[in-house]
Order: sequence, then C-alpha cells, then structure tokens
Amino acid sequence: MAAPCRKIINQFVKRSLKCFEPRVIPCRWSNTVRNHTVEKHRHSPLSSTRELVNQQDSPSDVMVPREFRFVHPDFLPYPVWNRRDRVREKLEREDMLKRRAVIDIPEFYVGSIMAVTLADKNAPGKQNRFVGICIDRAGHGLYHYFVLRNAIDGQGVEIKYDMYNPLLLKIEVLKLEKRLDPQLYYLRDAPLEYSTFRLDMEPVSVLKGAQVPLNAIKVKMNPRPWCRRWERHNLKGVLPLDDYITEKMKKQKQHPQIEKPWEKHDLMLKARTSIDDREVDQIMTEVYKRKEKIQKEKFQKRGQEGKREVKKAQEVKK
Amino acid sequence: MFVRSMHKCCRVCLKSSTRSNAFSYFIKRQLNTKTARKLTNEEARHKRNEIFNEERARQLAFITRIEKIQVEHKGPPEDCTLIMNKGLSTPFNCAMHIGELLMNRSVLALVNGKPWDMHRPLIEDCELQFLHMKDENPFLSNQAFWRSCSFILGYVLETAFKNDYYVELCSFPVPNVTSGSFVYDADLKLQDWSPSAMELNCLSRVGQSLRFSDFRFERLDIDASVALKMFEENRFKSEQIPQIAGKSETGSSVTVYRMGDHIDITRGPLMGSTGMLSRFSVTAVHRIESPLYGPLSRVQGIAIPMSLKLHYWTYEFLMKRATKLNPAPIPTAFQAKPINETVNKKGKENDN
Amino acid sequence: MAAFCIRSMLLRNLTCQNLISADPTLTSRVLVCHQQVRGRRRTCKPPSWFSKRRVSIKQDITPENAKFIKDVIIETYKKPESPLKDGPWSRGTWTPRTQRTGVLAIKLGMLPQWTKDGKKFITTLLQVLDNHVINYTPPDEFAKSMGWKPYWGSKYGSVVVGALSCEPHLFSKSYNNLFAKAGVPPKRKLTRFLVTPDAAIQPGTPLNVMHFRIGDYVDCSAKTIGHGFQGVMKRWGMKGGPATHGCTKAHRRMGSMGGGRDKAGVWKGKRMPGHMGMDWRIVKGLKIWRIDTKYNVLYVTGYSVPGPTHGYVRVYDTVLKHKREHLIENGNPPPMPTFYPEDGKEPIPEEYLDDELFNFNNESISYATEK
Amino acid sequence: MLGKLFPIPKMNKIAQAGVLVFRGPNACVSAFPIQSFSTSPCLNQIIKLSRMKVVDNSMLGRKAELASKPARVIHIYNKKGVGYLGDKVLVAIMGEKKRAYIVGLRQNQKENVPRFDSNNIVLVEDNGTPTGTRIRVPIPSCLRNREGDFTKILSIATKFV
Amino acid sequence: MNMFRFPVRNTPRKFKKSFGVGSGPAERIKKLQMLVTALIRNERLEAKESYCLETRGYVEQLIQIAIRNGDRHAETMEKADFWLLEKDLVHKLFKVLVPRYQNYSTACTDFHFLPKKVPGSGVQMGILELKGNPWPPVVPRQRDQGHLLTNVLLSSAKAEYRMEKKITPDLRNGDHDKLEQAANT
Repeated sequence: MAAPCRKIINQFVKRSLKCFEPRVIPCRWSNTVRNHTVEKHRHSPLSSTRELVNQQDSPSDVMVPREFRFVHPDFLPYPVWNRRDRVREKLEREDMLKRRAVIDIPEFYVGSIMAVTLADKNAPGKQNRFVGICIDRAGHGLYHYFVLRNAIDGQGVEIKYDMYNPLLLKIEVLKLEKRLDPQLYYLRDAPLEYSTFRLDMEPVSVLKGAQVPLNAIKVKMNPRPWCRRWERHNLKGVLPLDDYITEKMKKQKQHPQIEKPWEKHDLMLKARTSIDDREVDQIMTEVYKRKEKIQKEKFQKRGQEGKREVKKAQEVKK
Repeated sequence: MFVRSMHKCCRVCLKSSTRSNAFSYFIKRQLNTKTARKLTNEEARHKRNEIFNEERARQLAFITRIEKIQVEHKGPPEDCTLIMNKGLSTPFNCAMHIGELLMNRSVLALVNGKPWDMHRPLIEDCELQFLHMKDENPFLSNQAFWRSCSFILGYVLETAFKNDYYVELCSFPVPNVTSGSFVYDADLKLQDWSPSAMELNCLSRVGQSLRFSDFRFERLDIDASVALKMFEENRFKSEQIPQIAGKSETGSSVTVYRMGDHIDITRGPLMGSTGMLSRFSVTAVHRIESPLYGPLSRVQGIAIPMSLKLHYWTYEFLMKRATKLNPAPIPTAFQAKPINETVNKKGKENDN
Repeated sequence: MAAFCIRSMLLRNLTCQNLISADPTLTSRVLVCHQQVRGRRRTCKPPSWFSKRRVSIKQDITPENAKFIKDVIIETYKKPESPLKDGPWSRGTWTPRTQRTGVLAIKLGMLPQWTKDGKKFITTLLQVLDNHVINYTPPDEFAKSMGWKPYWGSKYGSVVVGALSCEPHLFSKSYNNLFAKAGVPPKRKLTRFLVTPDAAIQPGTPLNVMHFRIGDYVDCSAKTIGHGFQGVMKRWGMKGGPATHGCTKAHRRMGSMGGGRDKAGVWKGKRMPGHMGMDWRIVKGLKIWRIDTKYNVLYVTGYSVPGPTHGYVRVYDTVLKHKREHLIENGNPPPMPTFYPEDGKEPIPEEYLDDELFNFNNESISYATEK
Repeated sequence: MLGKLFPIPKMNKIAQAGVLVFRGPNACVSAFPIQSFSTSPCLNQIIKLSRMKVVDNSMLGRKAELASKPARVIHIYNKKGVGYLGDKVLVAIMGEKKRAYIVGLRQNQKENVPRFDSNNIVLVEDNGTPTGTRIRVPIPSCLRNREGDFTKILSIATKFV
Repeated sequence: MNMFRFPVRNTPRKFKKSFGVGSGPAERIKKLQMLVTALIRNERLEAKESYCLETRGYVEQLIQIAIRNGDRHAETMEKADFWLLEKDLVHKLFKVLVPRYQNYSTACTDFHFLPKKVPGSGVQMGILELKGNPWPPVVPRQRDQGHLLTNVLLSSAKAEYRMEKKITPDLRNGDHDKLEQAANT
C-alpha cells in the first residue's frame, strides 16, 4: 500500500518543483536573433546606428495598376518567412531598380516570343542574339531568370538567362502573349513545330493598353518516353494524354500520396509558402513609386540632352 | 567606572516600585550637570519597554471576565461570522481562523469602516474587512506602510549609532507617498555629518534586517502622564505630548506603538509586522532648521513591500529621487497657535 | 596559423560571464572552468555554473509608468557620461603582426553579384548592428585571467565587443555592471577578440562597417545551424544499407566498424550518430566586395558563412598570410584601431564597390567598343 | 538434356525481334512507343556507354543513324570520367573506335549556355581533323574560345547559339 | 515582414491518432475541420494545446480571407464551404465575424494555457477563443494597478522628471521620432 502512495507523492513533488526550474533557452536559437527582434533593434532609440522610419515607404494614395504585380513577379521576395530579411530585400530591390533604369526590361509572360541580345566576346559582332519562346520564368529578386526555347536546324535549343545579368544588352518581345500553363517544359516532348521560330522574326505590334492575348493552343504531345510524367502535371495546354499512358499510370495518378488532396484547402500551407497579398501591395507600391521617379529623371535628362543638341545644332547652323 | 555604576543605579532604580520617578529625577539631574556622562538610547529604550509592559499589564488586568463578540468578516475567501473574545482578539486572530493568505498579506483591517491595526484588540461587535497592498484602491494600506516605514526609520536612527551618540527623535510628518520618500526628523547630535554611501548602506541594512526578524507592531493607548514618563528624556517628545493628548478624544490619552523594543508615539494605524518589508533603504540625511527646536536632521528613506516586485534598475531610479530634500513641513511648535486650531489644522499636518 | 585557430576555439567556448571582470587579477581563478572534458561537449543545456543573466520580473507597473521608465532609460544612455577622465587613448600604428579587433555582425542572407566581365557569384550580407567596445584587457592582465598559462605568453590582450543595445531592466545587475565602464546600454550579445596591444581600443568606442575596407579579407566564425541528434547518413553522409534484399533494420545504419587486425577497435574520432550542427566553424579569407554604409552592410564572398539567417557572426581581419600581403605591399594599412568618423576628411559615400564588381548604375557590359 | 528437364522459357518478344531498346534522343524512333525505362535527368550525364548523336555529315554518322545504332561513349578524356561540353571522348560507332568532341548536352546548363534536346558529338580523326565537312546543328557560342584541335571543329560549324 | 498576427511555427504540428479520426495528413485536416467548425460555432474551444494552436492559424486565415475578399469571391466561398462543416456557419462567418474583425489590427483569436492537473495526465490543455465573444472572460477582470505603492511613486517621479526636463507631455507620449524632430527644429 505504502509504495504506490509514495510514488504518487514523489510524482507530485517532482511536478510541483518543475515549475521552479529555470527555463533553458532552446539551444537552436541561442546564437540567432529572431526576425522581429532584429527589427526592434534596428529602430531602437537606444541603438547608436539607428535606422529612421522612412516616410516615403509608408502607404500612400498612389494607385498601383492591378497588372503591375504580374508584370513584375521578380520583385516578390523569397517566400519562406523565417529566412527573410527586410534590409536584404531592400538592397536587392535597389540593385534591381538600378539595373532596370539602365536596360529596358519589357513586359513579357511565359509563352511570349522574345529575342535576347547578349554580349559575347567570341562572337564576330561581339553580340549574340537568340530568339525563342519563353517557357519558364522563376527565381526571386536578383536570382530571377527566364528560359527561351527554339528549334534551330531541327535541333531543340534552350537557353536560360539571368534577368539582371549585366551581359544582357537588349530584351525584345517579338510577340506578347500568354499560354495556358505556367511552365512550358512539355514542349521538349512535343513535335518541334511547336517550338520553331524564325530567327529573323519581326515583332508583332500590340496596341498599348490592350489586354494581353491568350494563346489557347493545345499541343499534341509525342508518344512516350517523356522527360517528365506529364500525366501527373494537370497540363491545360496539351491535348488529352490518355492514348499515351497505361491503365496503371492512370491509377497511380489518383493515388492520394501523389494527388495529395489535403493540400488543396490547406490555408496555412499557402500562408507559409507564399507572400501575403498585403505585403505584395506594399512592395509593389514602393517599386511603382521608385520606377516612376526614375522615369521622370530619365525624361528630364533626355529633355536636357535634347535641348543641348538643339542648341548645338543651332550653333552649327550659325 | 562611572558608567558602570550608573548602569547599576539604573537597574536598581528600575526595579524599585518608585523607579520611574526616581529615575527621571536622577536623569534630569544628570542631564543638568555639565559633568554628567551621556545618556544612551539603549537605556532609554529599556526604560520605555518596562513602562510599556507595566501599562499593558495594568490595562489587561481590567478584563476579568471574557466576553464574546460577533465579528462579521466580509470579502475573500468568503463572508463569515466569527465569535471572538472582547478586548483580547485582534483582526489578526480572525485572519488566523479564516485563512493563511489573509494572515500573510493583510496590512490593515477595516473595522466598521475604520482602519484598525492588525494587532489591536477588537472591543465590540463589528464588521471586519482586510486590506492589502494590491487592493483596488490601496490608499489606506499605502499610508500605513509609509507611516510604518517612518516608524522603522526612527528605530534605525536609535539603534544604528554608537552609544556615544544620543539620538533624539523629534517627529515625522503625515505620510505622503507622492513625495517619493518617508522622513524622520531627529537631532542626531552630529552637526557636520554628511554620511557616505557606505554609511547610508549600513543604516539601510539595519532596517532591511527587520524583514527577517518579523516584529509585530503593538498598539497601546496610555495616559499622557505615563507617556510623559516614558519620553521624559526626549525633549521634543515631552514637549509634544501635552498637545497630542489635548487633541485626543478623552483629552489625555496618547497612542503609542511598539515594534521589537522600539517605542514611539504615533496616531497609527501601522502595518501588521516588519515581515512585509521587501527593500528598505536610507537614502539621505539633510540638515533643516526648525524655528522652535533648532537644527535638526531630516533622514529620508524609501521602501517597497514584499508583495510588489520592482526591478533593481527602477528601484535605484526611485532611490535617486528619494535623495532630494523632502518638502514635508518642518516640525514647528504646537504652542504657536491655540489648541483648538491645532486640532483642526496642525493635526492634519503633523502626525504626532 | 593553426595555433591561432586552437586558441580562438578555446576562447570562444567560454561564456560571456567569464569575459570581463572588473579586476581580472582578483577574480581570475574563480571564473574559469578547469574541468577536464573528454572530446567536445555535445549538449544543448547550459552548464551548471552558468548563471542566468536574463531576469524576468513581473513588475506590477502600469503601462504609462513602464513607458516612463523606458524614456528614462533612453535619456540616460543618450548622452553617456563623458569618458574623458583618462582622455582618448593614443592610437597604435599598424604592423604586419597587428591583430585588430573584429565586429559582431548579423547574417542577413545571400545575394548574387556580377563581376565586370559578367561572371556571377554569390555574396553573403553581414550587417554590423549597433556594435560597441565594452572592455579592453591588456595582455598581462589577460594572461593572468586565463587561469592557466597561455602558450602565447603575454602577446595578446582581449577586446570585448557587444552588439544590439537593450534596456537594462531585462538583465541582472551583475550583467548590467559590465557595461558601466563603456557607458553604453547593456548589449544582447557579447564576444571577445584577441588583439595585439598596439590595437588597444577604448571601451565605449562604436564600431561599424568602416572598420573594414573594400578588397580586404576577413575571417568569419559563427555557430552552424543546429540539426539535433542525427544518424550517420545525414551527419556524415554514409551510404546506409540496402533498401530490400532481406535487409532488416539496417537501412540507415553505418556498416561494420572496429575490424582490421592491428588497427582493430573503435578509434577515437570514429564517425557515429550524434548531435549535428550548432558548432563553431571558421571560414577564412573572404573578400569584402561591397560596403553599404547606410545600412552598415558588408558583402563578403561565398555562401559558406556558417549559421542561419539572423545568426551572429564574428568578423575579423583574416589570419591567412597570403591574404594580408596586399596590406604590406601597398603600404595601405587598415584604420587603427578602428575607423573614427572624425578622421575622414570627405563625407562618407553611401556605398563602396570593389573595382572588379559590376555597378548596377553602369551601362551593360559590351565588348563591341573593343574593336 | 538440360533443356528437356528444365524447358527454357520463350524469349521476350522484343528480344526476339532483335530491336534494341535504347534511351536517348532518338528514342521515339523505336518501334515500341510505350517504354518502361526511366528517363530521369540523372541519366543525362555523359558517362561510359552513353548514347550520343553524331551531328556532322560524316558517312559513319549517317550510317549509324540509319541503322539506329547510335555512337556509345567508351572513354572520356578527363580525370572525372564524366563528359561535359567541349570534352573529348572515345566512342564506339558501327564497330569502330572513333574520337569525338562533345558539342551539345541534354543536361541543364548554366545561364547563357544553351541546352540541347540531344547529346551531340562531332567525330574527329586521330590527328584531330574532323571526319565530316559540315556540322548540321548549332554549336554553343561559349566553345568559340577553345584552342588547339577544337578550332578545326569550329571552322566546319554552320551556326552558333 | 512577418504578416502573421500570432506566433507561428515553421513547420506544422503532426497530430496523433485521436478520437473520431485516424492519423496522417488527410486525417489531420479532417480533425482541423471539426475544430474550426466548433470554434466558429461556440466561439470558445477547450482542447489540447497543439490542437488549439494549429486551429488558430486556420481560423485566422479563414477570417482574414473572408474580410479581404468578401462573400462574392468564389475561391473564398469554396474555402469557407470546406472548412465549415455546418453550413449555417458560412453565414455567420460573413455576416457576424467579418464585421466584427474588420478593423482589428491584432489577431482575432486568443489563446490561454489551462493549468496542468497534478497528478494527472501530462497533456497540456488550452483554451482558444474568438475575441469579442459573449462568454465571461477567461482571465478575470484585472485590478487597476495605478494606485499601487510602486505606481504612485513612479507617477510622482514622472511628474517631477518631466518638470525638470521641461518637455511638454503630449510630445512625451508620442514616439521618439517626433521628439527628435522637435529637438532638431
């Protein structure tokens, strides 16, 4: 009788003592500062290198066009929130805007046909131009890149370009359009006609302000083997793949571990792996303002230069 | 040698039945003579304790038959009715019956809506409430705490000095928490003494140690003549006693409190025991000039009760403020104005 | 160089409690742990002698009063008491043997940059946030305070650097007292650098990115990301066992160990499962490509600076000889003991860029004009 | 005897037909469209026995293509044993050993470097001269800075990307 | 930077097999559906700490998207339909909760730890509630602390300090940027 009693009492004493134990800081964070703590210290009045709140960054009455965020997906930062840093993203955006002030990066989407001129030491004209369809566009900030695909002499060629690479001399959009899918890597397994474009293609002019046309073409795929299991990708721009795949593959596709139906409505998963709309608005407002400012400066410069030229011309005439 | 014989004399005198008269006479004579050896605070305290004990025994002797009174307690943990002894049971005894929490945290009791010391016997059927430092409006508790701290400061001044220095306590003003410090005005008999930080620390330590000795504050109403006997070697108190007695309800009673072996005159109420002190610091000693009593020292301090937590940095900031001279009125004579006026006006300003 | 590594490793394992004492000669023996430890300490719990520096007192203070206390704190430290009692210390001159103090930075993450010939490379961003020198101990005293006789004799003194100012009422009194000499608010993090006496630096001196210059090389030491207790496959990259073919409970185990005649037995240092990460690591010889003086950010080469984003990183002048050569050859010594803003005659620009680094303000790289 | 006791199972139809099941760029040429082998990117690395497409106009390459017997790498002339753009390899083609240069790769490339849909080689003789006289597909522009024997290949190239 | 108005873990918690549901990610979502429905229905929930904290994220996100997109948005309606098993709660979400939390700048839920039973099972229980619910408060009314001895001391010290520094009180109450601007001008 006595033994279990004592056991219970011992347990009781242990538990009641537990609350008086000093709290051990989790080791994992002992050499790390939390995101909000860093922010606090950056603005702390006790800090000697204090960062003042910039009034310009606060939300204002500037109306950003709705399409702006889709035209500039490269300004969206890396979405894993516990690895983000405000200052780094700011510096990154500064660099991007500086680069954008020098080189004109037009609006384009996956599916647009583009031409990129690259500085090349070995080329005879010291330049290299490549035309192709944009099949992917990804990366955050300065890491942003796009991939062009073309079939030259019956050979499929793809080139990945870093958008902020200083070697890029010119980016032209020959035909501005969208496709049904966010990535067109399936063109690798489609007949080459779908990815063949003339290198001397002339740009198709689009009315300014008009809606970007959607190319709803459905690609007929080659028979297997493919470089990926396209039947699992829910592609919209592809004709039905049922003829190419076996019954087993169709079954496999519906397996819960592959389909993952629980991820469809997982709100927290989405919140953890994407950037909040409010923050997107903040970033886009800031970028929009800076871009407008830069453009104004550009115009002013051009105007001044123009005036100078006119003056020179007049002097010459005299 | 002389000192020792004096001690003996005192003891002999105190033991005799007519000790107080004889002693006072003796002391007066000694004080008057220039060659007299110095009177020590220790002796005076000893004497006061004797008188206090005697007077209390005398008052207790009046209670021959134990009568019961009905005490209705209101408030947490529950409302209840207690049957207690008249003239013997205190609110503290009631708290002992109700719960340990009340015993430990109560600073004051409210008996029929009037503040009542925790260790003061109840005398009639009453309604009882307990007050503590974290009440909704702890004004009364704060006042009692601050007053008790002044009282303790008196104890510190009497005990901290060597026997060569006879410290005469004068008075302390009405507690005013907003002034940032509690005060005791005393004649330290040290004209040019400006204590160093270490010396102040030593003074604080005396008060701080009371937290562990856990002395109770005992209250006793005594007759003015007894009070005069008690404080006859203190020139300030003996001058004040007639005035204080005149203000009292009976016209001749004086309220005296005892903590450990320290006795002082105050109207009360005071907190239950010194165990409620958390931090106690003596922060400054200022020189002031009283028109009646001449040069005095204004000793200031700051304290925090046990139930309120404060970070050391905040406390030190408050300590810095407590070093400034407290603006409390300088003790002046009661004689300057007629008695009935002093009851109305001065009574509010000066507590004893 | 190896000696320096061992030394710095030894020092870094001591905690901030041991770093400073008012009089090192008096308290030297008490503060240092003499316990012999076999191998490395692989635990996350602080040792028993580690006293808590953080306090969490629930003060029953109204929000208004709490704010008032904060204001007082801010104003107290706004104009610290002038440390001019002993005057500014004289500054030493740089010699090839000089070891200057470092800074305690925070890792912000990585960004790509391009060189002027269009080559892409990764840089790590390190922000120097609110750094101050907290204490300097001369070599003699420092040698005594070690508790054992340092093999380098009395060559190095120590400088304690703190980062991220905090309010004092978060900390215990003993911790707050460490900052009395420097007259700065208590810091969230402290670290210690060994310096030669000619690089002695006065307590209270602020440190910022201008301590370093473009093109200099630095070493970074920090704690790596903690992974907890891990098996042999993740920790050491062993192959594990086969997935099928009758394999029982050996899919992720290491193979055999301890066999082999003369060399049989499990030798010390055998790679086994255990705690992974949360270790001090040094990356040496990283070039500074870019300095942002507005945000106090350094861009250094590579993505190998240890630790997660917002981890503390100790940044100091490199100990690699061949990366210090340019300082000697060019006769271009770094600022001693650190950069003082009053020295600069010209206003500091917002950004410094390396000569080889592409400036985003410039035109695109073009070879066409070379003809 | 053995055959009687343990009858040998009938060979796979594919094996009987004598059609090689191969992976690589010309896979779609195969008679059996639905294949069950993997084409995951790890196989895009050029190692020994990788199948390559000859992109010059040499007779040997033509023959191999017509016979659906692509060239196989049997040695790579570098220390790693993995071939990258511009590396020299030894291939077995139509029963012959030939040296060749890799001029296009299927695996993912760095930025600004083209990735092709097939692994391309150009056959060269032992003395370094190309076997063919013309290359039918574009060549990566980054190979243009190569020196030595590679310049001979560059001279017969028609297009650069 | 961190747009969550409540503490969020980097990785979601895994649920053990519990009453009514099995284990695994699909069952986890099922359990969460039940918890979210219960919370929106009753506005207060008593469950294991891990359940409460996981549910919190989903409820917050659901209310956030409801506020942002309104009831005309198809995707939002789909989400509400999925997460609220009892369909009358969809009306409650858009008609009651959205107006209630429209102007909140903080989280719209509260979490409280419940005390551990000693002796008892070691599971930490907690209470999750929607703010502004009609139930009596979980934390009883807090006393006014302004008259405590320490606060009286501090308040008087504050008045004296301000008098000495001669800074106007309105500026003092504002943030420090304003103060600096005032000092500079």
